[in-house]
Amino acid sequence: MRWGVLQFPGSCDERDALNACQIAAVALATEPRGAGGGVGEAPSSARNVVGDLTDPASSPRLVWHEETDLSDVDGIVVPGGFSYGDYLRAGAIARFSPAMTAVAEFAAAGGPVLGICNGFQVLCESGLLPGALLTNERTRFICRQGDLIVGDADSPFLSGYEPGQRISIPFKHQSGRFFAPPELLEEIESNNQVAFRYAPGQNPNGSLNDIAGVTNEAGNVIGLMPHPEHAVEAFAGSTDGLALFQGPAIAAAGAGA
Amino acid sequence: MSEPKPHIALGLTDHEFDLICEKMGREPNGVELAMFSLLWSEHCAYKHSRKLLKNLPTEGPRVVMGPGENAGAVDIGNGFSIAFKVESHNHPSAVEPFQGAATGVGGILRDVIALGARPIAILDSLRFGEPDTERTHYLVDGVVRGIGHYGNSMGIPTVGGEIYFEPPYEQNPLVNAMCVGIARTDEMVRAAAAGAGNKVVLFGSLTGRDGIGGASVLASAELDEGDDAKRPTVQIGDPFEESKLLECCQELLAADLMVSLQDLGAAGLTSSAGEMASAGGTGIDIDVGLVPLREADMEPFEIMVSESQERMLAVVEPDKVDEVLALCTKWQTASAVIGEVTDSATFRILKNGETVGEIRVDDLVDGCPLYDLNPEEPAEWTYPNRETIPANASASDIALALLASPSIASKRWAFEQYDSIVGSRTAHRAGAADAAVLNIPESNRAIAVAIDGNGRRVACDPFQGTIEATLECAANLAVVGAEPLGVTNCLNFGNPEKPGVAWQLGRSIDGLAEACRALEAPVVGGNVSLYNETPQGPIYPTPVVGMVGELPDPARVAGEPWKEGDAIALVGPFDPSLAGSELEKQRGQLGKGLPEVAIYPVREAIELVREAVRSGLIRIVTDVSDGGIATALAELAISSGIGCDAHLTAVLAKRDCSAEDALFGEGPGGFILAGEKTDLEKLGGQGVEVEVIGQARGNEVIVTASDRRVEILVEEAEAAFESLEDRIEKDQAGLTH
Amino acid sequence: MIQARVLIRPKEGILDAQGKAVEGALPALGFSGIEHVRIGRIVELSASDTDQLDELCQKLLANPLIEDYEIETISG
Amino acid sequence: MIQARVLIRPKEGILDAQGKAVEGALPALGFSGIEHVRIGRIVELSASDTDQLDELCQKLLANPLIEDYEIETISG
Ligand SMILES: Nc1ncnc2c1ncn2[C@@H]1O[C@H](COP(=O)(O)OP(=O)(O)O)[C@@H](O)[C@H]1O
Ligand SMILES: [Mg+2]
Repeated sequence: MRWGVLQFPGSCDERDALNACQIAAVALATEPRGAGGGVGEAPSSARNVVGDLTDPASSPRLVWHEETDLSDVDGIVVPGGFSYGDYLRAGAIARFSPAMTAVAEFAAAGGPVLGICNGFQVLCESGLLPGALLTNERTRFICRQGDLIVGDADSPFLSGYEPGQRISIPFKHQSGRFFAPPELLEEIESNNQVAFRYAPGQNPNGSLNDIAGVTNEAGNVIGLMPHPEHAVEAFAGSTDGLALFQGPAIAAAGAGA
Repeated sequence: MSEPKPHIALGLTDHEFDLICEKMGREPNGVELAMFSLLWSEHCAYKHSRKLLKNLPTEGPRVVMGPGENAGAVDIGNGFSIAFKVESHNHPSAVEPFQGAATGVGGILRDVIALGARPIAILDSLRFGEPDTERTHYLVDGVVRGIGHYGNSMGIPTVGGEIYFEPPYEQNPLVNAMCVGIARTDEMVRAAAAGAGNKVVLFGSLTGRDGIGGASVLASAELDEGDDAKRPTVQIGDPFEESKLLECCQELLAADLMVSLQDLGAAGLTSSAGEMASAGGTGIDIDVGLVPLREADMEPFEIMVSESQERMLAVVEPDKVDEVLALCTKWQTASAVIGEVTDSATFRILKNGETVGEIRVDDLVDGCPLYDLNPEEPAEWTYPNRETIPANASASDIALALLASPSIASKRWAFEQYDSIVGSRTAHRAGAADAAVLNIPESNRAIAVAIDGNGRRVACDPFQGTIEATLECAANLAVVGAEPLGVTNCLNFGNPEKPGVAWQLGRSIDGLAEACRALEAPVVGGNVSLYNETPQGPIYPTPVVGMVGELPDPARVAGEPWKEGDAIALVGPFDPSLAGSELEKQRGQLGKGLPEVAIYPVREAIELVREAVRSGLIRIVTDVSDGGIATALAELAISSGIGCDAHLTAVLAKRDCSAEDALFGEGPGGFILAGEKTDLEKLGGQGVEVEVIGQARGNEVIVTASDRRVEILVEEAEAAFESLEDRIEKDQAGLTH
Repeated sequence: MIQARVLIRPKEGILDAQGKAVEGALPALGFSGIEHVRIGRIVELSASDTDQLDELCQKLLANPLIEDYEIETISG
Repeated sequence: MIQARVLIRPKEGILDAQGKAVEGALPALGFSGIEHVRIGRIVELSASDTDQLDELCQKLLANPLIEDYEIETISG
């Protein structure tokens, strides 16, 4: 499957995300197990889903914020960074971009969409995910390696993980405090839309219920504040983020089998 | 009644003014005078330091660009180079710490971007007063947030740095930022303008009245007193604009659309256009009427000297101009053709076609007289002393006090406010002491970067102290297995017109030159910041040394915690002394002089450690620096949660030093290594001292030196080491952004 | 053209981290008797009509899940 | 207790990075005719007296070098 990674003015983790998509795909194509923290056998047919990575037509590509034709990609990453400088409110401006209108249609049609950090904020602002992200309780930017517990949301993105699995993923943000009004929070919890929680005692920002990431009701749209794209290469200290990028391919292969 | 002399108000001496008149054959008009006053300032002309800087070694086989360009660059193979430079933003940060630090980062990024490089890392070197005043708390909070704000928003990781707290920086903090970038060697752009008839394109932020400051004495009567507020001296950083500027520059470069590129820093258009013309041996015409403005009613001199941030200047062939402007539009950044390269050798300022100023490029850029200093060594220690540790404190109490000392204590609270991983290159985030490692898959290797300086020790002895800072930087690289490729530096000193400061500056540069020669590490760039003085006196002389090194394998760097039972060794010709040490400071006993450094034996130890790390034999290393051996051991114990039992008897015997020297003494050339005893012993017999001094074990840090013994719980040590955050945070509201 | 001022505040009941930080800093700086600090944003602008302004607030300037807004028109 | 409201804005002539970015983005978002966007902060608080408010603004809430502030007291 081919990923498109959105690029807004002010995005800054978009190349990292592109890199992660590529590494995850290569790992899936060459290793039988979901690499790094992934559990269970990746169905061998996942190799076909990944496609030929030497072919530019199947390697991940950047999607400029003014683009509206997403027909050549099978999944979207809305990356981290500071789109439009995070001025006004993180993610508030980027969500109006033409590309985001196309992403909304893509998501409505069931396409897999992953929002990381600023991308999570954009997806919340645009209503594709429930909730909002507020300034960290301590008002400071914080960058630190931490542990997440995988939730029991039913999402293709989580098919490389086990519910309850503990994974090491760095986080870095200034506005990552997940918030939803009580009824909405209740709904998110009872629909099993929590994708990740901060491990006990590690909530860095005051997020309600330690929520680090959520999915939409259908499960095809997911967003999280921590940065799985920075946990895909051994030299960086963890490869636990790989499985997230492999999830949709694993799920598609499983469904097709 | 005395006539107001504008040139005096602008910082030019009568002699300099006369020289200008002589060169021009007439008196300069207001626009010209404003331009001269800036380019003939210390900041741009280096009039008190340039002669001294000539002593620095600047050549080496890996040097691609040396001093004179926007940043230096070294070759890292496979067609790629690493560009880097350190720069100060001290005075702006003293006035407005958040914006001062933020624009300091923005400025040094642009110097690296101007080479056609993509910045891949930032380091910061900060100095404040003791952290027990409201002012210091305010400065620390604002500066750390400001650096984080700019780097984080730009998506450039801040991977390392250092923070020291010493009384002489109370009113005059130091904010030095270093940027490291990567470029394809054959695509790097120089700043020299070339080709008469080529167009000059200004792009990025709109030009406003930022930073006009002193030049406002030239304002015509149209703006009276009350309008002073319209000339903000504080520059505001806009990292969002710079992020667009960076991507735009990278695309312009990839499409090969520029002849040359230059950032706008201090002295704005005047310096960037003037220096472009000077470097290219050309003339240049700039029409201020074509400059996109933030405020409509700006006067020509204001436009020429404005220091509005986030702007770049490019020279472009006429048939490529449309493509350049289109790319700027794509990146939502303002752009305009504002002039032309000429073959006239003059810098002509026009306003809507009419000449409003005309200066020969050489007179403006190279005409400033260079001064000789009048150095004189002060007879005594000229800085204040204060006692914070009682003379009779036990060794354990001293160890805890040193760990809690603001300059030694953990700076995690600061570095965690920096995005250290964006860019997916960071293999090793710098902790307090050693180097950061960045993966460079482009050339199939990694680089290590470090920044070091210890003003207190340089104050004790500018020559030895600067050698030590340079060696420490190299030692930090060795700890991650890296070999120095090039050096950058920022010389932060007081008023060079004072003999004592002049002496410090000269001796310090001599020390830098000597150490760099010995390490075969050329100086490829740097910055000088003088006049760091307040009525309370000058700062400590503070040369800050930045180094870039290379290593073969980013996965093979030391920095692991030790395990129960690991043997511990002291390696190197370390000869500890309390002179200039943290303990002497805390006892209020600082004075002149440091022991002489034997550079070559230190270099051998550095090489031994580097090879041991590279070969994979040793994975636990740190260099001995502030606070001496006891502090280094305690820090290793804290990071692993396991204590140690070490005996410094051999150190005492061989080096003829006191028990306190052995425990807490400082100096270059010492490393603590840990691992299998047999592995450590393999390092012996190569001409470098290797002594096993103890073992990692238990929950206590025990270090014995004859009758003095440090005996503290690891958790006590940790509490002391982590205590700075609480001391510094309490009155900060963080409303800066 | 109308000149408007939009005040955007964190919704009641939501922890206002910045407001809390300011409150926390007050004693150390010697201020007493100051309470209930809430920090929001003020956006001043000129718009062609009020309908447009309302839409702008709802869609862009404020996030209704976490913020309330109030429009004050200064001149018409 | 007095209810006060402090409006803090970037000084005239000082770059308002936020306002500029929002204004610049509006046309592409489908909003036209919106101009002169300036973005600042609003701080609302209760104080036991008004005497210390000015000092509070200078020292903590605003940076007088780059921001102007305006104190409005709502009730006494
Ligand atoms: N201490 C120093 N050591 C070596 N080179 C220096 C030093 N100070 C300044 N330089 C060099 O002098 C040139 C001018 O410096 P500077 O005015 O800071 O440049 P810019 O205007 O591009 O920021 C640069 O090439 C810089 O590297
Ligand atoms: Mg420059």
